[in-house]
Amino acid sequence: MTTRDLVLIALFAAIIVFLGIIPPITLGFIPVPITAQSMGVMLAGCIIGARRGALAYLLVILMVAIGLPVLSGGRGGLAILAGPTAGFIIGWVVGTFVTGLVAEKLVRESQTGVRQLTGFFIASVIGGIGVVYLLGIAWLAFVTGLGIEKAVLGSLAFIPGDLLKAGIASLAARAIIVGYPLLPQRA
Amino acid sequence: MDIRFADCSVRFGDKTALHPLTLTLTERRIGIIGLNGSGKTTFARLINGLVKPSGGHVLVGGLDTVADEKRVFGKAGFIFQNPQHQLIMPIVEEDIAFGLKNRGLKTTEITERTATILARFGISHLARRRVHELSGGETQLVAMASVLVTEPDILILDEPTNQLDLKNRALVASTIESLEQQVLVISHDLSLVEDFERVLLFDGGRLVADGTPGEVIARYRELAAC
Amino acid sequence: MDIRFADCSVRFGDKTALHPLTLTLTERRIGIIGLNGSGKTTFARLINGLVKPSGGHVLVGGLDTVADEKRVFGKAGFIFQNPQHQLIMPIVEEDIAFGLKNRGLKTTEITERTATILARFGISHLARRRVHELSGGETQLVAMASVLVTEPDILILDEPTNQLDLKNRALVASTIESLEQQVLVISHDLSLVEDFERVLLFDGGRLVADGTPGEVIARYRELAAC
Amino acid sequence: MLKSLYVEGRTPLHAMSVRTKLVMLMAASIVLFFVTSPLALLPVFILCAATYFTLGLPLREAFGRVGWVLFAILILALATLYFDGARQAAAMALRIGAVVFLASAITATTAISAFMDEITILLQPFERAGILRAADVGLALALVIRFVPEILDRYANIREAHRARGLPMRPLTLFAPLIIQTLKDADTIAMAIDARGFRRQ
Ligand SMILES: Nc1ncnc2c1ncn2[C@@H]1O[C@H](COP(=O)(O)OP(=O)(O)OP(=O)(O)O)[C@@H](O)[C@H]1O
Ligand SMILES: Nc1ncnc2c1ncn2[C@@H]1O[C@H](COP(=O)(O)OP(=O)(O)OP(=O)(O)O)[C@@H](O)[C@H]1O
Ligand SMILES: O=C(O)CCCC[C@@H]1SC[C@@H]2NC(=O)N[C@@H]21
Ligand SMILES: [Mg+2]
Ligand SMILES: [Mg+2]
Repeated sequence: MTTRDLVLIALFAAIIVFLGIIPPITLGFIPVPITAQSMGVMLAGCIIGARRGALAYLLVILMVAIGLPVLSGGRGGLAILAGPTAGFIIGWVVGTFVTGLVAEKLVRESQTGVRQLTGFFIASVIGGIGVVYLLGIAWLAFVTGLGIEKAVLGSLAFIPGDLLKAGIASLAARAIIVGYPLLPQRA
Repeated sequence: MDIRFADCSVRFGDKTALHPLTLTLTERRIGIIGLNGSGKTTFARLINGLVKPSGGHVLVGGLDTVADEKRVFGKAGFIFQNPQHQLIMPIVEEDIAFGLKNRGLKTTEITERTATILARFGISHLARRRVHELSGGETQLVAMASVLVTEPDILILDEPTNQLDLKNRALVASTIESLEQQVLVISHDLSLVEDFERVLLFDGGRLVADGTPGEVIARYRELAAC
Repeated sequence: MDIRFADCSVRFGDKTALHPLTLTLTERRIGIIGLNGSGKTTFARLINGLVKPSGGHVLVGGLDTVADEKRVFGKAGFIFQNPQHQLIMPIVEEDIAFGLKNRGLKTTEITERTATILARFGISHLARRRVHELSGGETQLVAMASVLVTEPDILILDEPTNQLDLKNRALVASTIESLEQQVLVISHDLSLVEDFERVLLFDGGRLVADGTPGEVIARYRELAAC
Repeated sequence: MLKSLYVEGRTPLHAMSVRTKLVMLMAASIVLFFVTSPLALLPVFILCAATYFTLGLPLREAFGRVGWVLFAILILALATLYFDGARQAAAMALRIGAVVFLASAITATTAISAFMDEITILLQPFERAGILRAADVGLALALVIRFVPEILDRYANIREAHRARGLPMRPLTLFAPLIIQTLKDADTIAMAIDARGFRRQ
């Protein structure tokens, strides 16, 4: 890993921490908040790519583990990594990796804006929603004993917000590939 | 346009960045000088409402920067100390057009006005360039174009010749000279303000000299020598 | 220490930032001037291996900046054009100590050398301050301390008086004067290099003048006037 | 939150080893998770808050450092109150509040370089297994802590640029330049790390 990759990973982790400053929205029927930090999954994957993006999230998880309150609402500590949202948090890492892989496949610098946007949106939905929900819901259902049905139904509440995040992230990623392309230089 | 400070002061937490000040500025070319941290940027930001007075009022062309915030923003354009922080869209011409789009102009008019301002600054060749790849001098000119395209009555420039070579300095200086607007310039580069009508000297958050460039610059040199 | 450029050139993509150059620098005080984008920073970065030659070689005290990369980093310290990016630990004293820790020194020695260098620069009161809250002048001094603590033989400063007021400029200038090291200074602030032994002028990636400050600065003024 | 950096002092927390403090923090965050009674959580909360506020920070700064987080906890608590009732809300607020104060107290009494050293040691097994370079992880961690405040400043700057130019604040036009400007620094920071020889083998 080059020093530049190391710095990009750290700076993106700092952006994820920054997203955590936006207060989370708590829902009554499911012990998982709506948080801006899940947008970081889409941003990281689409902007710095699969490997560096996933490492940025791992760095954030390390900070959570040693007790730094870097999750939304000032939460942190090992307990969270055993709590009801842990599946989503692990999902962030895998989801970023998948978002990055899909984006690296679909998006080229030479494409038109619309194609790039579509590519980023598809990548964000597959990695940032599909993969994250898969791991998040599975953990929530089986480990907290909520049951798969309730977990799936409850998670539907995240869909509108997450689609909006995918939209914003795609537009931002497109602006960045125009203004400061990083994705093509894979790590 | 009249810029009036009425017993205006600024505090950040328990630090006083600007002590109470009463002053009227009407001249077309005003220089602002002083040591690092003396309050120059704070003073200038009061004028377009980016900083709100902790006490007193600031009136720009009769409008209060607090009560009429929205209209004051349109009157006074501001070029930041680090203008690369001011460019928001990734491509030069998109950034310049952005300010206009938002005023609800038609696409043809936006294109036309963007092209005109780029030509006027002699930077038409930069239209499709990435904002983040511009050199220091280019960034300064693009920031000026992106602010002036919205036609403010007052233009405030915070250290516009930072990092620029002699040639670009001369270019920025002559561009400033050619503006019809009222212009305020903050600078450590004293040659930039030596032909101005009025120069203000700040020290420790206080206005300590106010007059012609000759006398105020001499005063500043004394102050810096201690 | 001898710095030798042997037919050295630099290209970025299809852009030539530095045309082939052969030159030996031995003087203790060397100034580098030129227009924006003329290649000053690129030239200076070659010396400590931050930029690698696309053709030819650079030898610092006999060491090749490519083949002996690791040892050259230790010989030549570099202060960046924007030194706030150079301070990478959150607290001043940690940042200074970090360079030493990497060299495997003992804790007591690290503490001692950190304290000594802070005292020498007159900034002991900044030891526990957050790097990100320093003013421009303070940042410049801390960056110098953090590089000099590792005792390089050569110090390269890229526009060290940027954004500084007259007083801080004088402070940086006198700090530079007091250094025993060989010093190279890149600057648009010509007064900083006018007492140096040798000044180099770059234009469009070429060395176009090389000699005493008087003649080279005069040449630069001509160039900038076109 | 990450702003809560070291303050000089001679409290017991300052004297404690980094490892003890980390273990304490991890233990607290796990144990408190299983405590659901507000009455049991209250004394822990008071103890943690008292520890934090007696570190020698001026009160204003002490509040400033945790202000955002306290605000977020308040919102969280109000939501919990609405959905799950007072008992749950109180337990939640006390639990997170206690950990936040403890974490802030620990970050305020531990130099970042000490943190890094400890993490480098803890990660040694991974290094031996050839999975990662422990020193890199420490460096990355320090970089995050160094640059979060910078990102906050930059965000404030971009908001100001919007206001000064009379532009509406949209997530896209706020985030995109924020990310570009932040990542653009990566080149210079990386160069500085190499120039200062921080990653020599
Ligand atoms: N947002 C802020 N919060 C707290 N303190 C501030 C803030 N902005 C400015 N200050 C402080 O107010 C004082 C005046 O700052 P200002 O930026 O106006 O100085 P300046 O004269 O423009 O300096 P320079 O020449 O270095 O740009 C300084 O001490 C500065 O640290
Ligand atoms: N990493 C890079 N990639 C591509 N081009 C570069 C890179 N670094 C520098 N350049 C280009 O090389 C030329 C010389 O740049 P350099 O930074 O050396 O100029 P300079 O003399 O230091 O200018 P200034 O006075 O503005 O700092 C410029 O045209 C610049 O755009
Ligand atoms: O902060 C945490 O403890 C983790 C929260 C996980 C929230 C998940 S991520 C996907 C989905 N979208 C949201 O906005 N929230 C959930
Ligand atoms: Mg200023
Ligand atoms: Mg340069």
